[in-house]
Amino acid sequence: MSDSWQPTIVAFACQWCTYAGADLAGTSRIPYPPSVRVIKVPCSARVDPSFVIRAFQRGADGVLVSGCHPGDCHYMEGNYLTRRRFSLAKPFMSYLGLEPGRVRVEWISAAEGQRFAEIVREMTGDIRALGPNRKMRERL
Amino acid sequence: MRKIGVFVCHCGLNIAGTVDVKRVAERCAEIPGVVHSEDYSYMCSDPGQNLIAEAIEEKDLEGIVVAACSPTMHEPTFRAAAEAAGLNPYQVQMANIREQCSWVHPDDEEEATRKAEGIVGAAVEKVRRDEPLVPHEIPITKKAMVVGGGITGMQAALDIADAGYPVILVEREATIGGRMAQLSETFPTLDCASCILTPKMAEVGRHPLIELMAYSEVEEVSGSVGNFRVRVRQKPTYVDWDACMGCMQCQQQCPSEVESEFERGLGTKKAIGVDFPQAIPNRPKIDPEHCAHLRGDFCWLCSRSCPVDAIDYEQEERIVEEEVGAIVLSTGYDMLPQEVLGEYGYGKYPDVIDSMAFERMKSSSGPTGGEIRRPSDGEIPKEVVFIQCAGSRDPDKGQSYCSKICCMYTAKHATLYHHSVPDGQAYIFYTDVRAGGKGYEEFVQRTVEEDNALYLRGRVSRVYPEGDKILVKGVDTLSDENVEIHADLVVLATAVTPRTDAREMARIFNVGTDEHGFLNEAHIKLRPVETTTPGVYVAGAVRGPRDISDAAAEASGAASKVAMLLSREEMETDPLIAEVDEGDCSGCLWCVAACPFDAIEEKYLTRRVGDREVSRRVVEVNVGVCQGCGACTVACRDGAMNLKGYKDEQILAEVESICLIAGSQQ
Amino acid sequence: MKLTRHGLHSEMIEKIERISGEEISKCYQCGKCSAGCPVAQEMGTLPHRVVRHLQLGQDERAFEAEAVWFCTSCHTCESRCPKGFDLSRVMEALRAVLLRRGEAPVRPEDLPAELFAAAPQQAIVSCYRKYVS
Amino acid sequence: MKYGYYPGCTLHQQAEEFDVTTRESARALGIELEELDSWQCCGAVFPLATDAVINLAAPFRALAAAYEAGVELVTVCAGCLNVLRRTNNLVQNDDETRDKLVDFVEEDYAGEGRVHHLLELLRDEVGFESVSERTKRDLNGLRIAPYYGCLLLRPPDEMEFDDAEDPQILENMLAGIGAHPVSYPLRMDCCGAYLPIGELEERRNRAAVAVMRSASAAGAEAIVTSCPLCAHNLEQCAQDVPGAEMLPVLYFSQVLAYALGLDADSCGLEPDGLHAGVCEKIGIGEVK
Repeated sequence: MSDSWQPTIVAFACQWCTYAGADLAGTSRIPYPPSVRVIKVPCSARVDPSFVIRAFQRGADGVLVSGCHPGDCHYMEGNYLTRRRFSLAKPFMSYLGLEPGRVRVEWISAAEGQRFAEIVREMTGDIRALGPNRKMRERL
Repeated sequence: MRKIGVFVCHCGLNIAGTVDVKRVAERCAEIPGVVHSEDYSYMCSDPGQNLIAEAIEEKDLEGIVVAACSPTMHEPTFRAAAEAAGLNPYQVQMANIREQCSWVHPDDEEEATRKAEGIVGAAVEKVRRDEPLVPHEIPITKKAMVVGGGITGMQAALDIADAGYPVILVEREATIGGRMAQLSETFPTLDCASCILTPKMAEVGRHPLIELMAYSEVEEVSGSVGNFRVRVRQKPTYVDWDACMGCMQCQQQCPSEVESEFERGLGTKKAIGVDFPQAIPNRPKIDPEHCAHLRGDFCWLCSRSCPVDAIDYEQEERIVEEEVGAIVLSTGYDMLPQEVLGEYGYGKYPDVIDSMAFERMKSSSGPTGGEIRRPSDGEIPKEVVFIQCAGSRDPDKGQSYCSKICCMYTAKHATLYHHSVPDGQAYIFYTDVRAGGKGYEEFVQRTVEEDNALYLRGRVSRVYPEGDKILVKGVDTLSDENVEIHADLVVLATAVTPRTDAREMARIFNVGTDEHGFLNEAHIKLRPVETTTPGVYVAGAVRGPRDISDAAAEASGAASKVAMLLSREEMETDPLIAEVDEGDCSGCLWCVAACPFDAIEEKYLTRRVGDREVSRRVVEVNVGVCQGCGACTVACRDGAMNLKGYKDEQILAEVESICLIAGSQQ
Repeated sequence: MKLTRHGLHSEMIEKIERISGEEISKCYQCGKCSAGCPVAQEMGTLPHRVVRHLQLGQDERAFEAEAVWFCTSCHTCESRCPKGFDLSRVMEALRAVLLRRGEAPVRPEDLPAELFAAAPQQAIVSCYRKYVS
Repeated sequence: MKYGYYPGCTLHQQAEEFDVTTRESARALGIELEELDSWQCCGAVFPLATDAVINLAAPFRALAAAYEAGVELVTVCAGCLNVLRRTNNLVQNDDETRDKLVDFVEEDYAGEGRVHHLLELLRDEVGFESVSERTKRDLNGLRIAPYYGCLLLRPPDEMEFDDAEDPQILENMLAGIGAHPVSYPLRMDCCGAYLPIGELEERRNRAAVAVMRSASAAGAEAIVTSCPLCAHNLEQCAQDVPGAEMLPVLYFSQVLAYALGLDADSCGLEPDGLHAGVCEKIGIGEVK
């Protein structure tokens, strides 16, 4: 794969921390690859693992699920639920034959614009190395 | 198919400098259902908003997407504009093509434009599935509860009551007053604590809108903002307070004298009576642990001495249920048991006391009548060592934080000591003097310059008796010399800690705590007296160490929040909350376990099948409590639970749109 | 004293942190270690000051301090330190560096034999441990 | 119950009375001590440098050998206890160090064993009351200053021997055998002994002198300790402390064994020498 190939990364971002962190990357003008599309959710606990599978079925190359740091959840314990759910979901994805590097669950606070940009950069690089998602993509 | 409008903002060159906004508007016009698509230089300006309003009215739009900045900036603006034009405000979506697109991809116009198309496309798919929503209106119980009757709780209760709303003030002890009632004078003005506290206590006692529930504790809270139901346990005082007139004959007659916690071990109290003479309510209680009668001995002295026959040895606790619209938590703080710092010998050597004991000693109504005397022999101490940070800034054995108030009260103690014993010397071991506050630094300077206290920059490592003195081994890091002082009295500036049962209380009121057990505010900077549970407020040292001035300010802050809430007849709640389809719900209750707010309750549906009734369990979302996090939606195995505004089909449509547009762009 | 960022984060400071397993920046100089040190009067430089030299990147000043050799590893400082900073380990690391450079203040083999004759084994072994390894 | 006994080198040389009275006390109290076959010196000082793994080899070997033999270790030397217990903690908690030691010593050991001080066994297993019941001699209220020093108590979170700022184990033992434990402030202070032999000698005694004076001022008639290094250092005070303030220094096991019935000579008590005052007070020779 050439460096010019732009993977598609669907990012589920909680509106209190990560979405605001992504906004901060913007207001701080921290550039990152245009691979990521953010879907705003109230809490990372709103992210159903089936959303992730659907994204891969429809051709996404990577998925990021991101919320507040453990202990900082606006809803007190939502991100603990996320952590538990995705600790199970990730092995399940590998079981389906998906490379583990395509899914990441990260805690990014509203103050971590730099970190949001870095994670997008990292993921984009990792996924470029893996190439497009062909395994789960449905022939449409 | 719903008619959708798309409005792409240039934001001057902020967006248009990178994203080809015309192309985005053109592409969006091709999406099925999009009947209007245009771009404009500043959508948030009046002309921009007018464009939107006109399009809504002319084309009967049933949903609009504003592709501009982050929703945190202008979502309220565009929702209001849409509502004015007759569109439900919840059928407005923002597509964030500034913070999350043009500003972060400045060097690649083509990619930025493609990404913008994807972002707007997803928003179109989402808004197409947005239902018109109406905020719920729930009636409000116009009454508040304040838990904790120290200076913070009293101030909050008085402010709320003065605003015209009834208040129930719940206090765990038999009297209000809290920690401040134990203090002698207050910094930085040296006002006598009782002189400013007791009038306030009396005001609370006689305020027609304040109902005082002393010697009571909250057991359980249910309901939600506007309508809480609170179970309060009234502990038995063994005195009929309604009959009692407060003559305290009983206290005088009682033969059981025990160490008084209020006097910090320096004085005694009777097994029946009040902690201090100005107690409000001015009613005695029996301490069952020390009452001879209740311990089975032959003693009726209090009962016999009572002129109104108010002593009731058989009294039992009562549970009272109250309904209130808002709750203020102001239960204050505890103090670190100084025994954890074994090197200072607190508890072993009588002349090593803590700061609260010093307050009692200096208090004119205290055990020494306001004179500073060594506990061991009653002599007036001529060399007094104050040790600050006794357990504060000590993550190893004490508390990691700075207790904030000790620098000031220690300066106050040294000043008061100098006033009482002019030929005595006060030594203060400190780590850093933190005197940020109005008049505080000046007070500390006066303590040094006029009241002759010697500040020594360093800590004390060990304290032990030598002869009839106490040897204090410390250091002065400014001169780099170890210091030994043969002191007559050592005063430890005790770390402030959360109440030992703070976590239990946090659980009852569904409020978060920090790592130490102090209650968490909703936002440490901008929402300091709110909590993440609507209708529950926090003020004072329950949040962390603070002095009287700060506590009083927070109390008034919390009171104003309560008054704001109670001033409304009904309360609007955010409609973006969970919703259950009873037909699909199997009653498995997984959602109940997932909900962090206890907002989901089970209920039973009954219907007649033939001639018998069939009952089926389902769940119900309490609209006043649900905060709209969506954890339940994911937990639901039946697909019966959904989050309005973030329904499964909406998020899946966003996912599909993103992937589809990205795929077509490859 | 001239401070530079290179001096503050020198390799030597990193080495001392590595050998001791303690983070020098953890200490906030309250002085409780010095206040309780049973041999403070012999140390010349008080223990908290040795740490301060390291915080300022002045490792040679720390190495010169007699305190490094007078520390008895009694752990009184650590047991009372509000930050749980183990100063004994830092002192041992300083000694280790000096010993590895061959700069011991005492060579046990030069000591008079009668000293050893009178001392218990524990003292002799300790002596070698302190000045040799 | 049977334990593996780790005397340590000093008890086999200068401090023989410590060794003899420990064995006799244990025997009298029904604790079977069997000396480990081929123990080596523990190294006397627990290494504090994180890269000094080699100094842990000897204590590791002793610990592994005891575990192999199926016994828990008992020692009375404060230095040995300190080194063995801390080495055991390290082996339990630090995988990297453990792996290095396993490679080096070629013994597979992961810190499963335990190390006891005899006093801990008396407190936790035998019980001081039971010790008290088995005493055969009256110590006649001999005023004894218990001296802990550093190695038994610190670092407190590793040694878990007793409250580091207010230990009571020696006091309780002494009270149990009819002595009068004297409280004095410097009982947990360092005697300065790890300023060992060398040119610093003239200054090192000051810490020990302070301890001796503190005990003496509290009215003690003797000091007891569990550390040969402390004992040596305190005895060195004789040159700097006036005779009246200089107290005889005994191992705790000497008074314990004596109270349990062992004769004065075997206990290393010298009625005509250093311990004349003590012996007079406790009336050497009379067995109940």
